[in-house]
Amino acid sequence: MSLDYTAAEMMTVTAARALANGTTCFVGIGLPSEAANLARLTHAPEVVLIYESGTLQTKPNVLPLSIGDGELCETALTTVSVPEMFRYWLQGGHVDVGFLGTAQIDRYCNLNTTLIGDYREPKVRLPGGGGAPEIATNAGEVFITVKHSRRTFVEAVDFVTTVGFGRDGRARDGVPNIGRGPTRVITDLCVMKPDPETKELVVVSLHPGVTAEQVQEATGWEIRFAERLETTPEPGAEELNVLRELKARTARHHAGNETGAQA
Amino acid sequence: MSLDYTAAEMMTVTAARALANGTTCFVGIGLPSEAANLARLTHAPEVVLIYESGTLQTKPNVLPLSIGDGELCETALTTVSVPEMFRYWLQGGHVDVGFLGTAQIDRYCNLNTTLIGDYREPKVRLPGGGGAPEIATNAGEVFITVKHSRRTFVEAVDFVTTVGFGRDGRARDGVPNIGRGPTRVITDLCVMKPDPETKELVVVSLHPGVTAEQVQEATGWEIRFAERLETTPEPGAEELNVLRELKARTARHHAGNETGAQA
Amino acid sequence: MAEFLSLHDAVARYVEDGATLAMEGFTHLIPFAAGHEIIRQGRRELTLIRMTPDLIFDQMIGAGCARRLIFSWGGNPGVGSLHRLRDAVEKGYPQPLEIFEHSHAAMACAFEAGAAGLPLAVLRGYVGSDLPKVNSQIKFIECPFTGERLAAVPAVRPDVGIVHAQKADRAGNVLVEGIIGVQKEVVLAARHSIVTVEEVVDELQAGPNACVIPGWAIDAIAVAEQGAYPSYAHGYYPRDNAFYKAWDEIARDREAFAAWLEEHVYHAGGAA
Amino acid sequence: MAEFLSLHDAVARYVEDGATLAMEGFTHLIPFAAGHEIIRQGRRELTLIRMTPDLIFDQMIGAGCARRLIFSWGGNPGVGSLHRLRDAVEKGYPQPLEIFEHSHAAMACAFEAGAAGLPLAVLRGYVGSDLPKVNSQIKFIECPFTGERLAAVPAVRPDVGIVHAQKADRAGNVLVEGIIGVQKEVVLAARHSIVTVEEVVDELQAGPNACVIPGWAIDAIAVAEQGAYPSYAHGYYPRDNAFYKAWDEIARDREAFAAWLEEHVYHAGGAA
Repeated sequence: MSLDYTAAEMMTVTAARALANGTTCFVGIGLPSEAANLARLTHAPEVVLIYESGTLQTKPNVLPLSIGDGELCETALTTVSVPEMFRYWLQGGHVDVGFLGTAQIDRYCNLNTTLIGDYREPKVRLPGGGGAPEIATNAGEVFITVKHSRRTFVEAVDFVTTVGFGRDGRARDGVPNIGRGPTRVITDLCVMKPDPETKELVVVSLHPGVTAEQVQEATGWEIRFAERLETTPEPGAEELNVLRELKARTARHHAGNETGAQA
Repeated sequence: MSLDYTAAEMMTVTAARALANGTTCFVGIGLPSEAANLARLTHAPEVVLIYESGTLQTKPNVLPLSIGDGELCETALTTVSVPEMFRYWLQGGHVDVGFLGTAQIDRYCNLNTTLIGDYREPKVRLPGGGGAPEIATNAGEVFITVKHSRRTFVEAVDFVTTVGFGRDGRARDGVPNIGRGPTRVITDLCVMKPDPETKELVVVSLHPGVTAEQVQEATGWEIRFAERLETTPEPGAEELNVLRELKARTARHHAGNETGAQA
Repeated sequence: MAEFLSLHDAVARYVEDGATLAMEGFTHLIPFAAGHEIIRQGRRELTLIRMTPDLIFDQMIGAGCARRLIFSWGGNPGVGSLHRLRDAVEKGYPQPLEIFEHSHAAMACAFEAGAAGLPLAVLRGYVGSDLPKVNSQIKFIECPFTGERLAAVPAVRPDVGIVHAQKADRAGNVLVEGIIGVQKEVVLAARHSIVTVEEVVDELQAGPNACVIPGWAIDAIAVAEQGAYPSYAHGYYPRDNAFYKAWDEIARDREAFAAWLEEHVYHAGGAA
Repeated sequence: MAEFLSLHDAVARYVEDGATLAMEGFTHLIPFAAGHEIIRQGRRELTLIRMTPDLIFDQMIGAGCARRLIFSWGGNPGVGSLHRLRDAVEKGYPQPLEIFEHSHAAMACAFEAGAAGLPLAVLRGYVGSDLPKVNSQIKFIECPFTGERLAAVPAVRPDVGIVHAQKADRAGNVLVEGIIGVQKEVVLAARHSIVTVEEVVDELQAGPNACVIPGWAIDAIAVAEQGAYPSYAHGYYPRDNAFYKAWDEIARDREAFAAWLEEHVYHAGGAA
């Protein structure tokens, strides 16, 4: 008997399941943070979460609103400076998985979080790279989680903020001392993995009830599907409970200090 | 009426007096450490002492035997890592004076603490550079204190571990972002300063009772004397008291933990 | 040697029109009080440097203080865009803003190199990214030992560095605790530094390896209670997340922003 | 993930003949117990790396473990020479020792760069020094922004890194406190790391920014009480200065050294 869950919950649970217990994960804010903490609170109690604010092995009780929330420091094993975080922990090779979101992604997993339009005359200016450009190359591998839409999954990103495999899929070839790059993309519709040879994204698993047509409809290029297309396993009851409690706790917490008086 | 003091005490007191109150001083072990702490305990209570072990603004009650004695950390404002010490504090430009000893010194204040003889076939192997090569170039200026003898004051150092002004006195010319280099050398016989033009060491002050002949006798090259040769002021009673108490305290302390049983 | 000054006097003495100014605090301990004081004193043509511009630079840019921005992530964390920043970049309002855009790793390394007195930082960075195409400050060097191609960026060595911290002792030594970001680096890399603190205490009560910045490495210390509000100060007060959310509405509209600035900055005297 | 092993097993598993081995502790927390265990296990042809070789490397060199030494200050602090080191360099006894000699600044930067995963460290160093003439590892690069000539040295990235620390918790997280030297850097720069600790505790009770090395960045933890003796452990025991002085006599004579080694290392079982 199937449980009741939303597409967003399906995405988060699937993304969480991708993180194996014991993995060291450099966590991006938003969807990745939600998934990584769900993993920690369910099947992966020993997952090590690192945020770019310098908080090592943090166990937030509520989801942080920003990358540097007090909760992250208070529940961390220790907190180091930001240069140390990027130099020793990320570039030093101690991160297994970088977990990222994005605003745009193309078939070679290149990510754009910089802008829509032209750099000097942007239509929309986005926040920029932050930690992502080096997370993507210095972590052992990269998971990406993002909602599936034509606005996000585009034929060509307007700007390569963060490399996947480059415009031609070959950007990592022969570059020494970098990670494997993106190994899976988890959306609210499906799971994709890069083709081992061409590095082009291939849909390997459709979420229950989702059709290939829906995925193609939400993707800005002619997307490939694996020959043996699987159905993503559904969320379990405990996963959904833990996720919903986490989100409720988070909402209460962030509402709790909404004094806002001084504004 | 003259006080009773030794030549070693004269040297230490004179070296101590060179350190102005409020100066930030990167301290070498041995004679420099003795002088710097005497300064702190007499005319320069606000002198900031830094040791290469990472101890910032330390106020040891007894003289350390090594550069990393526990006493240095326990009395420090804070203790940083050794890379931070050399990168942020020394190379970052926060040190006014580097205070060094040496095994050999030549007329251009080049220092040798590496070896006597040839590098590949040494007659005597000395400890090596330690912090000195970069203290000498990254501190605002350098004071040197060492006992005067022909063995130490040599025509040509066997090895330039630490640059003064180079073999020709011109090594600092045109080199950007480095300090002024040695500005005074204090021995048990006299005080020397580099000639502002040629950078050759010139005796500017003889300690009471010392003759120019004695200095020349203890120097391995024909040393220059200033036209207006001064007599170094004698130690004061308080300086001698503080120095002797410091040394007695130090001797008691280091004897105190001479258990040695496990050896 | 740190001098205790009022925030007004510290800013007046060290922050000049046209200065290069780094104001740090990684989400935590953002020096808002100092930013507001700079707005009140009407500083212009500043080159602003911050990894995450955050509301503080949105406000300063909106108020017309800035000509140039060096940054690595320009959003309102957890909320969305920085509308005053976008308005300046996209529409040139209230004046055009030239941007030099980096990744966090590169900027963190640039601060580290600045503190270390070096002219450049070297990192394994920007592989495959378009950022080097649009930021002339990003170059590449070859390792003389391995031949590896590595990124190089200029060290950050600002005219003035401003950070906020929890407390100073009476000698001007400062303790920063919690998320320490690049606070120490900014103070050490800057030609002149101002540290605002929540309070001055007799004893810092810091552990042996705590992040303590000695007073002799700081130019001015100014007490600014709640000086990081609406960001937070570990051990003192939490982040006002509601204000961060409310900011979206305020900053989206030029007039709403102007009204906010009038009421909460220009007419707020020396308070945050 | 840190595994708790006996010191014997940790050394047996990770330290192989011919390995590159960094053993750090800047005067403080020198991993003597581990050094003695390596001597007992008869390791040979090691490349030893330490800023200050100190007695620990004097002993290991004298015992014939080493073929190469990378260092920056090779004396007995406050006492004089390291006679076993000198005997190896000057007379080739018990076997020739190749040396790569640096300054402290360069080695500290090389450890930092190793921890940072870089192939090289860049510093403003070796200006006017003869060291670059005798150490082929020292090169110079030109800053692409300023044209300044800066020194470059290869990062230290040893096969094995060994340090001693005060305590570990049961998950293998380690607290280092006091003079922290390059302890964290060695652990992070090494392919495999061994940390010996005075004790294992339930709670590290560390401050928010203390020097804590997470267990997942360490390979093996071995309890070695008094494991830094005759150096010291802040909060546990002081340095045995008398032993450092007595060492001069012992190490000066090959036979006295051999007798000492026999009694205090070979016949000392697993004890320090």
